[in-house]
Amino acid sequence: MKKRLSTLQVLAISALVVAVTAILPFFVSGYILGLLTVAFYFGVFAMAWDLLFGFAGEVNFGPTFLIGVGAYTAGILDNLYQPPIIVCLAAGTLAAIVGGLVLALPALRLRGPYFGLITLVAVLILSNFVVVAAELTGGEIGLTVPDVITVNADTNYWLALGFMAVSGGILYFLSRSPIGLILQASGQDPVQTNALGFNVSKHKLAAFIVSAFFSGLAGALMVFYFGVASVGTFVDLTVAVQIIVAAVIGGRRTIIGGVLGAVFLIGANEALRPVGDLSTFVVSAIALVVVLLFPSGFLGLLSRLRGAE
Amino acid sequence: MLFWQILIDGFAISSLYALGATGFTLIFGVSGVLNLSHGALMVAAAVGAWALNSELGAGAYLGAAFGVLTGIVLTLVTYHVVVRPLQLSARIREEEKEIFILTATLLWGIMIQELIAYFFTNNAKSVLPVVAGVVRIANVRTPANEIFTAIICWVAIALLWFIVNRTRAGKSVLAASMNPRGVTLLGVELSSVYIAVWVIYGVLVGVAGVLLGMFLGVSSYSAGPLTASAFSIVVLGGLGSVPGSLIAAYAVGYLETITAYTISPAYRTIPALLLVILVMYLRPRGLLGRR
Amino acid sequence: MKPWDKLVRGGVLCAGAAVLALSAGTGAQAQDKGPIKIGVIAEAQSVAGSSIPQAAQLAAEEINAKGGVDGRKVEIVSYDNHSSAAESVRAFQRAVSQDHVNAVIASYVSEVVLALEPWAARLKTVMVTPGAASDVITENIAKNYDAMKYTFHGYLTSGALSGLVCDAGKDILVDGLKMKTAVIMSEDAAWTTPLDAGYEKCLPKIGLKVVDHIRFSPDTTDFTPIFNQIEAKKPDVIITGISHVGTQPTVQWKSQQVPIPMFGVASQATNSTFWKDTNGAADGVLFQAVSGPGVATTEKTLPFVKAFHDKFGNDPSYAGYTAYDEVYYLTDAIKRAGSTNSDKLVAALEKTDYVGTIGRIQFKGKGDPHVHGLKTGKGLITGLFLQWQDGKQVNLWPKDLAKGKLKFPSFIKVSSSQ
Amino acid sequence: MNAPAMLEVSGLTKRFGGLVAVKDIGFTVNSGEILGLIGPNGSGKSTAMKAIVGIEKPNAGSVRIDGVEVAGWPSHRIARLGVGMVFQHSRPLHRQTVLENITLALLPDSLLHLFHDRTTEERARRIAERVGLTPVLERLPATLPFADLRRMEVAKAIARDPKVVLVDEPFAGLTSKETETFAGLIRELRDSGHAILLVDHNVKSVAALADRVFAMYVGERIAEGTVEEVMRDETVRRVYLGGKLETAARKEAAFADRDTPFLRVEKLNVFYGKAQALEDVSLHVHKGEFVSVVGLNGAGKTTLFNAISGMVPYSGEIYREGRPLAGQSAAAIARGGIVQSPEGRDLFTDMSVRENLDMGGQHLDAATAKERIEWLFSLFPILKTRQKQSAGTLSGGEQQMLTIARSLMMNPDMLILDEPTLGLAPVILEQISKALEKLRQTTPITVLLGEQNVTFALPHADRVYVLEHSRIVWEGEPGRFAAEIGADYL
Repeated sequence: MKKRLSTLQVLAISALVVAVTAILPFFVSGYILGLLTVAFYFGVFAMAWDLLFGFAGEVNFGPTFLIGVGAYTAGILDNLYQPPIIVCLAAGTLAAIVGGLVLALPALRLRGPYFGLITLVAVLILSNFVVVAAELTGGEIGLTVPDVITVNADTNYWLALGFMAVSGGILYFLSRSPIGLILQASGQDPVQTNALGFNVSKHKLAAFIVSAFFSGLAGALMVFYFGVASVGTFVDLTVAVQIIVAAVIGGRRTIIGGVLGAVFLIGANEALRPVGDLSTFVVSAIALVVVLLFPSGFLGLLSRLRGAE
Repeated sequence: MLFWQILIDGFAISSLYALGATGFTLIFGVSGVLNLSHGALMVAAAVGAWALNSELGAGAYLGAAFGVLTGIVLTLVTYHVVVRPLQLSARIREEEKEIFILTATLLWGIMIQELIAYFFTNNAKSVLPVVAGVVRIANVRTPANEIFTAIICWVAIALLWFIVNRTRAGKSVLAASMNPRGVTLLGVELSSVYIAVWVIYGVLVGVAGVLLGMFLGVSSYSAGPLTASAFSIVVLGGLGSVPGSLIAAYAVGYLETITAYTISPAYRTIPALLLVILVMYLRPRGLLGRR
Repeated sequence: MKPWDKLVRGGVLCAGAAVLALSAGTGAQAQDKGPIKIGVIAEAQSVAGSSIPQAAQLAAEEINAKGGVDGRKVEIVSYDNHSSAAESVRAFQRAVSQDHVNAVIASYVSEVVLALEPWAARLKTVMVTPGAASDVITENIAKNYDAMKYTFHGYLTSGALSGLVCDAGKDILVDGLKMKTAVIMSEDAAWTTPLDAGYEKCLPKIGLKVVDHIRFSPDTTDFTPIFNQIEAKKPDVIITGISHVGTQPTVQWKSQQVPIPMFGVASQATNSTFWKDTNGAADGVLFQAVSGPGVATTEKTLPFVKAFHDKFGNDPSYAGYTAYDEVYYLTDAIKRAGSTNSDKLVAALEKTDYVGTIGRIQFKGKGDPHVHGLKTGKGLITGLFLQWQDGKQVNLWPKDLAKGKLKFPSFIKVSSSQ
Repeated sequence: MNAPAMLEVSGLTKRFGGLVAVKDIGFTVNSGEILGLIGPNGSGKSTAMKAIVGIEKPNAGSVRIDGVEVAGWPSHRIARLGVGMVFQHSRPLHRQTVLENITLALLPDSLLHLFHDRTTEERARRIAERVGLTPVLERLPATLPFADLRRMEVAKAIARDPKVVLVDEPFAGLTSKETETFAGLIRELRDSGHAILLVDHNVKSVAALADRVFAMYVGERIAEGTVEEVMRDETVRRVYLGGKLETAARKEAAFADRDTPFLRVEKLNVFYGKAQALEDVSLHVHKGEFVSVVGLNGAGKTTLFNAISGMVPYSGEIYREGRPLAGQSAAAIARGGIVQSPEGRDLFTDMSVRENLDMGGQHLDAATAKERIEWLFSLFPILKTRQKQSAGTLSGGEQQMLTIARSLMMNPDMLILDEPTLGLAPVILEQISKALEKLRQTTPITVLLGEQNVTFALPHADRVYVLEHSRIVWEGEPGRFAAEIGADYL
C-alpha cells in the first residue's frame, strides 16, 4: 500500500522546487522569465479556483469575475489618484473579497449548474460594465496604468515566484488544515457535514473569501506587471476557461496542481509557436486528451507512476 | 409604430434563440449533458454553409443543406469522441462526471473554433439567405429573411414536437427524459435513444447555426457568446424543460429588443443578464424547472 | 486564401523558423554587424492582421535583394498575439530581450497598442503601429514625451480619420448629391470617441446637419432596431464608425433594405474578402481607406499590391500597406541615424519624409497634441474614398484618382430634394 | 422511569406541500435507553428522524434535547448541542484516511483552528479503538470492507460524545455475523449512558436491541411499548402481516417444465462496492407458476430482480428456459418477455396514463394494442377513467396499477413485481390483489413477486422463498410459512 506524502514533505519538495526556479534568472533569458512570470500569476488563479471547486465543491465558471474586480479596482485607483502601488493592491484585494461575498450568497442557495450560471453571468455583467463605463475603465480598449512595480524582468520574475510560492504555501496549508478537511466534507456531503456539527455556510463563505483574496491580489499584481488592465486579459471567459483547464489538467483537489497546469498551458502555447495559428488548437487538444485519459491530471499521473514503482 | 417594430423584430430574434436553446435543453433533459461546445457547433454549421457557397459556388440551398449536415456530423463526433467515453469511464466518480463533461466539451468547442479560424479566418461571415427582399407588415419593413427565419424556427420546433409526441421513437426520447430506467424496462435500448437524441440535437444545431448565419452572421468569436446565451436561456427556463426554454427565449429576446429600441443598443444585453440573476434568486430551479 | 495553400505555407514557415532559430544562435554576438531585426506582433487569424507580417516580410526581402541597409540584411521576426493584450506584452518582451529586435511593428488593435506603449517606453524600443486608430496613443506621447517618445503612430488617428471623411463627404455628398442631413452610427469603443467628436464638429461645417447619433455595443448582432431608429429620423446619409463589430451591420443593411447610403469608416470593408463575407451585401457601401486596388495613390502603391498578390495570393489589408511602408522608413531611419540606438532612431524617425504606398509620410513634431501621429492633407496623406461595386472596390475620391462613378443598389433612395 | 428524558419529541409535524409526512408524533428517549422507531417504507420515520436532527424544519411540534428546545434550529447547532447521527448512506472523504475522517468529526466549528493537534488525533485513535477500527486507521475508506465503513460512521457520530445518537437502518447491508458485532457496539453505547434512537423497518431487526419500540404508519403513531407489546399489537400485526392467510398453492409437480424451469438462478452474487447485496442466491420459477420472494427491506429482493432484468452486474448464472441471460442488454431481456414492474414505479410522470400504456405497447400493432388496453382497463377499471390524466398526478395506488398495467402491455411471459404494496392503503391492496388473482386464473403468465408484506405475498403464491441478509433462508409452500418462519415478519 502506498503511503501519501505528509504536508511537511510536500512543502519541503515544493520549497526545493521554488529554490531551484529562483536561480533561473541567472541562466535563462528574460523572455522565458516573462513567460514564467505570467504562468505563476495564472497558477495562483488556478489554485484559488481549486480551493473553491476541489474543496468547497462550488462549480465556478467565472474565476475572472474576482480577478477582474481586483485588477480593475487597483488599476482605476492608480489611474485616478496614483496612490502608492501597495494601496492600489490592497484596494483591489478588498474589492475582490467583497465580490467574493456577493458571489457566495447565491452559492449558498443554488447547486451545480445553477450556481455555475450565476458565476458566468457575473463575468458577463462585469465585462459589460467595463465596456459601458469606458470613461472610468478604458472600455474594451483597456486601461493603461501609469505605474508598474518594476520593468526589470528578473525582479518581476522573483516577485511573481515569491507571490506564487507564498500563496501556494498558504492555500496548500489551508487545504490540509482542519479547515480544509471541513471544507472538503462540506463540498462532498453538506447535509452530513451539517449534522456533524459544522456550519457549512460559514466555511463555504470563508472559502469564497480566501479564494477572492488570492484571485484579487494576483489580478492586481498582474495589472502592475503588464501596465494595463483589459477585458481580454483579466475578465473574458476565455481567460476563465484557461484557468479552469489549468486547474483540471494539473490535478483537481491538489492546489499545487494548478501551478503545473498553468506553466504547462503557457509553456505549451509558447513552445508551439512554430505551428503558428494552430497552437491554441493543439494545446486544447492535448488538454482534452489529458481530461479524457488521465482524469486526475498531472499530479494524479505522477502519484500513479510513483505507486507503480 | 415602435410597438409593431419591437413586436416583429423581437419575434424573429426570439425564435432563433428558442431554436438554439431547444436542442441544448433537450440534450440535458435526456442525457444530462451540458454541452459547452454548443456555440462552436452552431458556428461550424454556419461556416459550412457559407464555405460551400462562397468557396465552391454551390448556391444557397445546397450550402444550407451542407451546413446542417456539418452540424449533424460534428454533433455526433462530439457525442462519440468526447461525451460517451467520459460517461462510460470507470475512473471518474459519478458525481464528478458533470464537471468533466463540461471541461471536455469546452475544450472541444475551442478546438472547433480554432480550426475554423485557421482555415477561414475569424472574420464574420454571413450565409447567403435563401430568400431575399423585404415585406411590409403593419407598416414595418421586414426583411423576408427575418420572416423566413421565424417560420423555419417554428417549423423545426413544431416538427420536434410532432416527432416527440406523435412517433414511437420520439415518444421513447420523451419518456427517457422523464425516466430512463422506465424506458429500459419497456424494452427500449437506451443507447439508441441517446443516439437518436444526439441526431435530433445535431439537426437543431445545424438549422439554428445556418439560420443564424443568414440572419446575423457568425465568426469564430461568436462560439463563446452563443454557448453562454443558450446556457442562460436554458437555465432561466429550467434545465431540461423545452417549454421553459421557449418562454425564456422569448423573454430574453424581447427584453433585449425593447432595451435596444427604448434605451440604447449599447445596453442591449444587460437587462437580460439581470433578469437571469433575479430569476435565480426567486426561483432557483428556473421558470419551469422540475428538479 | 485556400486552406491547402495555408497548410503548405505553414510547413514552409516552420522550416523557416527552424533555420532562423539556428542562425540566431550564431548571429546574436555581432549586434551591429548582424542583420537589422524588426519584430512584428500581429493578429494572424484576422484578415487585417495577417497582412502585417506578410507585407513586412515582402519589404524586407525587397530591401535585402537590393543589398540591404549598409550591407546589413533586414530580418523580420513575427509573433502571433491571438488578439490578446497580455500575449502581446509577452511577445514584446520576447522580441526585445530574447530576439534583440531593433524596432517593433505592432498590431492594428488599439487595445494592444495601448498596452504595448508603456513597454516601448520601459524597454526603450521603437514601436510603430500599422493600424490602430485610437487618438489616445499619441496623446499619451504628448503627455510625457521624454518617456513615451519611442512610440510612433504609423496610421491615421480617429480624429484624423473623421477629418478625411468630412473632406470626402463635402465633395461626394454635399456637392455631388446635395445632401443635408446625417445620422452618425458608430460602435461604442474608445477609438470612436474622438472619431465621433470629430464628426460632430466637421459634419455641420461641410453642410450636413447631424439629426441623430447612435452608439451601439460592439457585441451587437441584431441591427434591425438600430436601422429602424435611424430610418425614423429620415436622414440623407448614415455616417459610419465601425470596425470590431464585423460584417453584420452591412449584411443587415442590405437584408433590411435600408434606403439610406452608408458612408464613413468601416474597417472590414477595406478587406478584399468583404464581398464574399457579406455575400455581396457590401454592394454600394462607401468607406474611407488609405489605399485601394488599382489606385495609384503614389507610384509605389501598385507595384506593392502586385508583388503582394504574386507572393501571397491575395490583396493586402490596409494595415499591410502601412506595415510595408514602415519597414522602409524604419530601415531608412536606421541608415540615417547610423545606429540602431533607440534614441538616435527616434530622432531620425521624427525627421522622416518618405513617400510610401499610402502617401507622403511625415510625423507631427514635439509640442503637437498628437505628436508622432501622421500628418494629413494635400500633398501628404489624403486618403481615398472607395465604394463596393459588383464585387470590386472602386475608388471615387479624390477626383484625380477616381476609377469609377458613384452607383447605388436599387433599394437605396438618394433623394435629398424632398 | 425516573431518569430525565434526553430526547423528548412532542406534536412533531412535517408537511411537504399537501402531503403530511409526519403527523403529531411524540416520544421520549432516556439516557441509557434504546428506542426503536419502526415503520414500513413511506411511513414517515425517516422524515421524523430528519426533523429531529434539523435536516428538515418541522412545521409544528417540539424537540427537546436534554431539556433544550431545538425545533427549527439548523442541524449544525443541534449537533453541537449533543446529537450524533449515523447515516445509512454516507460519503466519507475519499482522499483521507480513516483516522482523518474520524478526526474531522472532532474538529471545532471554527475558522481559526488552523493546526492539527496531537490531542485531537489521540482522541480520534481512542474512539477508533472503541469501535474496533484500530487495525485500519491509516487506510483510505475506499479500501475498507462495508462493515468497517459503518463502524467509521458510528465513530464519527459518537466522536464528540453526544447525548443522543440516531442510527438509520443500523444493519442494512451487513452479514449476520457483522450484525451481531454491530449490535454489541450499540449496546455498549447505551450502557455508557447515551440515549439511542434506532430507525428501521420492522420490529424484528431491532428486537434484540431496543428497550422500547415506537411504530409508525403513514405518518402516524400506531403503537408504542416493549418489543413484546408492539409485536402483539393488533394494528402492527395488520400493517405487517394483514389478516388471516388463505392460500391456494398449486403443487410444484403440476408444472410441465420440471427439468428445465422457465427461470433458473444459480449461485448469484452481487456487490455494491464493498457491500454484498446477494450471496449465493439460487432459485427457480416454472412456466405459469406464481412465486413470491418474501424479505424485509434491504434483504436483496430488488437487487435480485434487477440482476434478472440485466440491470446490475453479477456473478453466477441466470438461465431462461435453459439458456443463459448474461450478455443480453436490459432492454433485450425485457423485449424477450421477462418484464419488471419496478419498486420505484419508474413512470413517465409528465405523460398521460394512456401514453404510459402506449409506451408499453410500442411493439404491438395498433389493433392488438387496442385490444390489450381494453383488457387492462377491465383488469384496472380506475385507469380507464384516468386515461387523460398525467401519471404524476395519480394517487399512489393508481400509479402502482398503472405500473403493472404498463408492464402487462408488453405481453410478458414472466412478470416481475417488485414491492407493489409499498406505502399503499389496505383498500388499494385489495384491488391490486384481486387483479393479480384474476391474472393468475385467466392467463398463463408466470409471476415472480417480491414483497415484505406477507399477507399480500402468500395468498397468490404457489411457492415462497424467504430472502434474509442477502441469502435465501427458506423455501416452501405458503401453507407452511406461518408455522415455520412467520414470527420473523413483524
